[in-house]
Amino acid sequence: MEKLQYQGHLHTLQKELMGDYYAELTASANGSGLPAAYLLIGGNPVEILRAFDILPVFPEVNALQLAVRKQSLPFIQAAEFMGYSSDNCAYVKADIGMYFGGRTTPFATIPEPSLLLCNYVGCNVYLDWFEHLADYSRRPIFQLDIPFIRTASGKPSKDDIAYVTTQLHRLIEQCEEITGRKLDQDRLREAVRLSSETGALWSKIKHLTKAHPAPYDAYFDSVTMMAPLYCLRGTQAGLDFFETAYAELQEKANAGIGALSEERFRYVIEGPPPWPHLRTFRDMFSRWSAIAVASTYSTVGGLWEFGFTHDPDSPIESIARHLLEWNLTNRNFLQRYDQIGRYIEEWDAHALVIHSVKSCRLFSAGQGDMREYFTKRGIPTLLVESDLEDPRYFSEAQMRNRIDAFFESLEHRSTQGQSVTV
Amino acid sequence: MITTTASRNLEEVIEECRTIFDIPGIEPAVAWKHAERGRKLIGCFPVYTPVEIFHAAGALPVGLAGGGNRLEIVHSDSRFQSFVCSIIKSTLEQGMTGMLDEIDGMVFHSICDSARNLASVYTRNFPNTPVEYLHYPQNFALPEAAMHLRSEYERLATFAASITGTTVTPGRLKESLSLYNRIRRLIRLLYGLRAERPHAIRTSELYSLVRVGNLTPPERHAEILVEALAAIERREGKSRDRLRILIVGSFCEQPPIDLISAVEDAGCYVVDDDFLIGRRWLIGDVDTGVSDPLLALADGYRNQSVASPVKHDLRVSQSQMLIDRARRLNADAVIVLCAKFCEPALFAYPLYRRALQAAGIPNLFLEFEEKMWMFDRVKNEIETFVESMLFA
Amino acid sequence: MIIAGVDIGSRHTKVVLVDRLGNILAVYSSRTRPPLIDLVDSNIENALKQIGALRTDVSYVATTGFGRSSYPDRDLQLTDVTSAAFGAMHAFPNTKCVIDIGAQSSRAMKLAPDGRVREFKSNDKCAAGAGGFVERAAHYLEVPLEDVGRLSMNGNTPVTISSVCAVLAESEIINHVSRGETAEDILRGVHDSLSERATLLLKRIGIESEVTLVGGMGNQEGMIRSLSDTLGMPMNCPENPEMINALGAALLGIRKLEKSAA
Amino acid sequence: MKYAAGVDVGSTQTKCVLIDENGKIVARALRETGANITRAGERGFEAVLQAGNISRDDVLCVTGTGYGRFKVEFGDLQITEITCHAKGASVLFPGTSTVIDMGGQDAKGISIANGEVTDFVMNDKCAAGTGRFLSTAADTLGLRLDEIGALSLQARNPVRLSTVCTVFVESDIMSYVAQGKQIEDILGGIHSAIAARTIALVRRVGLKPEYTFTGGVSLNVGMVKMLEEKLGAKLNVCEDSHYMGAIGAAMFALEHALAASGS
Ligand SMILES: Nc1ncnc2c1ncn2[C@@H]1O[C@H](COP(=O)(O)OP(=O)(O)O)[C@@H](O)[C@H]1O
Ligand SMILES: Nc1ncnc2c1ncn2[C@@H]1O[C@H](COP(=O)(O)OP(=O)(O)O)[C@@H](O)[C@H]1O
Ligand code: SF4
Ligand code: SF4
Ligand code: SF4
Repeated sequence: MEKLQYQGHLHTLQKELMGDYYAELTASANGSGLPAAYLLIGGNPVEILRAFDILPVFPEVNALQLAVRKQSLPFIQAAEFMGYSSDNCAYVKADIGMYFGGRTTPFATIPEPSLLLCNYVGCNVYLDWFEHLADYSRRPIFQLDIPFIRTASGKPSKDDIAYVTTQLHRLIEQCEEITGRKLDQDRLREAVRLSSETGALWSKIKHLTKAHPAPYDAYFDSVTMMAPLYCLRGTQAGLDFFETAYAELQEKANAGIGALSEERFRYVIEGPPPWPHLRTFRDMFSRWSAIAVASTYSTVGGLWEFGFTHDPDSPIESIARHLLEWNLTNRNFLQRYDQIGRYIEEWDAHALVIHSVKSCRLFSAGQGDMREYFTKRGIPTLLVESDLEDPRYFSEAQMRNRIDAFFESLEHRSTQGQSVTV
Repeated sequence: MITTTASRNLEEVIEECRTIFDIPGIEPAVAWKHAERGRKLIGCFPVYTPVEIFHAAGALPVGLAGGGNRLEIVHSDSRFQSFVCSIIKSTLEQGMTGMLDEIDGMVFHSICDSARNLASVYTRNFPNTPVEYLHYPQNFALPEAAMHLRSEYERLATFAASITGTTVTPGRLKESLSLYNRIRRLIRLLYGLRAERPHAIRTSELYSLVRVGNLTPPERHAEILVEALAAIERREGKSRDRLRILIVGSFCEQPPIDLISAVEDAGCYVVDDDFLIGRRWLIGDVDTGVSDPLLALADGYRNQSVASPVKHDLRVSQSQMLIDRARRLNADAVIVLCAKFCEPALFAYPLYRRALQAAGIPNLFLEFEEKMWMFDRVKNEIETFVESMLFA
Repeated sequence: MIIAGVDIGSRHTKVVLVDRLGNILAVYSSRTRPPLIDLVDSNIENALKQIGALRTDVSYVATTGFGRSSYPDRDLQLTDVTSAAFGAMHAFPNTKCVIDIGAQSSRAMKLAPDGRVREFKSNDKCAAGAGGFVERAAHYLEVPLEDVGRLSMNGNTPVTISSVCAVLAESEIINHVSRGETAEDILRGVHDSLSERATLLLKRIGIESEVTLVGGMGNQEGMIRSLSDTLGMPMNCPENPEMINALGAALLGIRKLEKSAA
Repeated sequence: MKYAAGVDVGSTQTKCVLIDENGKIVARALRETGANITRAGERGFEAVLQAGNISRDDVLCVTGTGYGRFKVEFGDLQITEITCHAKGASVLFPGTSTVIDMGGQDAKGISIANGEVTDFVMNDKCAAGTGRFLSTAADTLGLRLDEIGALSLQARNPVRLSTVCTVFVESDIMSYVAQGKQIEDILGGIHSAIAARTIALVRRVGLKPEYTFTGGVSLNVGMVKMLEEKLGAKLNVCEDSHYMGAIGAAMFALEHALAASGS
């Protein structure tokens, strides 16, 4: 049994960087910093904002920070008093509760938005969320309409790309209006270049967990790297972080050091983590010496490991492709099955764990079918339910029971000679 | 099917409608298909589908509306979790129990995350049924949005043609547009009539007249509507002093018809609603005098469609539209009747509520499920609400 | 002339007899059991017996509660929200908000000055916020229901119960017991959690002082304490709080009688 | 003679079983779990020792299972009840492919092959549609738990329930009572609703005969009948079905003890 969790230099560095980022938010809130734009993680054209020196604010990141610190509930309830349902996405409720609570959090004061950039990539809740924020804040909103991947090829159509590119140009016009400055093409190219290098490193990091043992947990440790990936993408600081992270993790991989002292089970995990109970949840796996070698959640902002890079030579079009094609949220459910299938095969995993969250129907609705699909293909699959933001939907005893039973059955199968463990 | 339209009274017309749609499956549409060789059915998931395109390709667009409260969910709740609305599960259940076997193509749209994932799950579970997924624009300010939707519609036309073998020519499409324009006009007339003289037609009756269009050819639907209008004119009844209620929120999954009746039985007149809003989605006629009817249809979506929680047109405020509607209809109160777990509807409510409170319009929030069977709790709420406005 | 208010609740069926001026003449309550018609008849009889009156002396019957429409001899039927509001207003004329916690459901309402309900909200999701939950907690802790209120008053370090579902909340209670928490602290925790839920309901419609608690849970002093703590304001609670709905029904009955006489 | 024990501390009841070296069941004991889980396991274990008239020292190994397995501090192993039910079922009914377990707070479907769990499902977080539901229903109607099953078999026009939520079923039941429905018909409806829900759940692991029904609800004849009707197949049930988790746990204890002494 093991309760250890890997705490490398990158974890400390991440805390520092995010601290700086939040200080920037507070400065902006106090009127002494950059103007802020709210935008969403899925896909996202943060590079354009960076080119204008507009500070990106991710309400999703704020909401999850509140949850990790176990401070989401009062905000969720505040939103429920306003009429939000207990069945609505709790990220939205926590954020709106926080918005009306003066935008103060233990980590930062969140600035009022100069622009609400609703990058609609698949999640319909995004639309409601930003529409509501626009209604409450009376700030300008830009609806970036990204057609969903709906063709068998999994590729956007020519019309889609043209449509999104047109909109990105309109977005640029709006940013020009807000900042009173023309777009500096070089700055945009530079931001896109930084993003492309960051993405390349992130992709390499993701491939490191193919090693036996895996040098880090592709779920619980990945989330550490995801915040800088969104909040700092397109900046030098962001790129530096990923250089450090890659060096550190690669060294571990080369030295054959695993994230756990023993690695008995390798699994792929689907679905966002239960932020309010992250530690408890992690321990439920570590005590079985089980490690996540890949996770779909870490691809909500972009799917770099399968070959995407931003292109500094055609910045707008590559941003459009990122939004349309190369992030998990704008892809259909069956593409996700393929993605998981690849992880299981190429990352050499034994099992699939689906963490189904009530808040997020984008992720969850239909995961029973996913379970069915993988079980039929002989992949042991476990489906557990809780929530990503609302602490009230986590039942520790039930969760532990299921996870224990699952690994017990994997263990038995392995002793039966059906090679399951490493 | 009865076609003697001489002078049936409204009850008889409604009776015919109810025998057509008040079933867990889609048999009447299947009967239409089998009446002639080569006929095809295209299933349309709510909320809105440009059915004209399918009609122009010679298919019968079948309006899916869930399984009602007699379909038992046995298979599909293994695919969709407990926190997903009922119509998702009942549609899949219909498929898994063979009720949709005669459907030759299915169309889903970008109304919500659950419906979007259903499109994928449906595709996987029924590999022999072609499935299309339609992206509706969300950036209405952008003129290009209509063009993009046009390209979506074109894809749909190709899809329809691949099923029926009949190409959607501009000529054929214009004919279909005229027919559906006419149906929408008739429905608007009925709605207007009810708002003016709610004692002349019960909401459950009006609902039946619209709902029957889900499973009947539009030509026949138009006849039924015409007949109903005439029958209502002949109907006697006197107006009572009752609360005038506007019901919103049930635009996709449909409440059981007995629940709709329960609202009126509690002592109200319903003067407007959102039920089956897709059949009234376009609020004006689509222009058939243009050279590009597909674009005209797409323009209709962009510039002449109802406000709805599954459409995010930032040019207008949804809550303001609601207040305007309530005022225009002289409604005493608004009931927000949402399908359980329907995220778009549930998200609309807080904004509605704020606006209604500011406007001093009493409102009641209720949830339902299509599979609901007992209404005691809901009735209790409605009765209390009515009592709260009547007892002074 | 006697007016009867009958509250056919999910757990108990209560009868209040009043005279034309609204003075309470008799009250009677018994566990709700089928068949309901016989039950209501016999409860009315039992109440009448206390004052030596006959069924024929009863000139008006107003019913409320979930079974309000199953008694055919009623003259008036009301939902329990309306009757609770009138009853509460009668007991405390400055009432602005009412919390009604019954065995299975709880409600919050905001009143207009004339006793009309302006807004109300029921616990639609879960029954963990109602009296039945307390009963089961008492059962687990092996303490009699009558003692719950007193014991909870002695709880100094209340446990937290956060589950949204009554069933899961019960497992939490079990967890607390096995951790060695005392019955006092657990019961206080239960009351706190009920109060919190009631407060959530109230907050949805907007809290205004004075607040009156009605329904059987008002018999538990710990409940009243918890509620005023969570609300941050004192609470009214009438004597025989479980009878308020029946009383409210009877009072509305009088009003109807007067209107039809006029 | 040496022995092994299984202690199944369930959410509602604690079941204990002693088996001898040959795997033969020699004693059983059942106690309400109550509030003190640690004590429940101890009490159950003492009771089963007493029932078999066996000394603690003759018990080689004890496995704790059930929700309270972590509280079986005197035990040597802790195994989830899913694994244990599967084990017990495949020992008592070797042809078992599917186990349907209905306990106090959850219902489970377990698919097994060669005595090992290949897949399992449990009802989602909510305790709707389990033994608790039946207890609540019995309580609401003022009946004893052991009478409702037989009564439900007398239903002629079973009602339809609108919910299998344990919490709200009370109001459904009371509404039917208010409508003057027969108790038998209400009970028939309740059993039918739970059976349907359970089968829908078990379907997820595949409905493969033979079925073995375990857990406390297997004592309810109405539920056995209703499940069989809806499945169109017989269920394996015996007096020990309620003890199945404890039996499986004891089997694991025995295997463990034998392996330890063998090495
Ligand atoms: N004398 C009492 N002491 C303690 N608790 C009581 C007492 N009377 C009632 N209760 C509590 O109040 C609840 C019943 O309230 P009541 O208003 O009678 O419910 P209903 O109207 O739904 O039948 C019970 O669940 C019980 O917990
Ligand atoms: N004699 C009986 N007749 C019918 N049902 C019973 C009987 N005894 C127990 N039960 C049912 O069994 C359930 C307890 O089952 P059990 O498997 O012991 O659950 P757990 O392991 O969660 O405690 C009770 O909730 C009850 O519904
Ligand atoms: S529904 Fe999911 S993707 Fe959408 S905002 Fe909520 S958590 Fe994010
Ligand atoms: S009822 Fe609501 S949640 Fe369900 S499919 Fe329709 S729009 Fe989506
Ligand atoms: S979680 Fe609890 S309250 Fe909700 S449906 Fe399930 S049993 Fe009922």
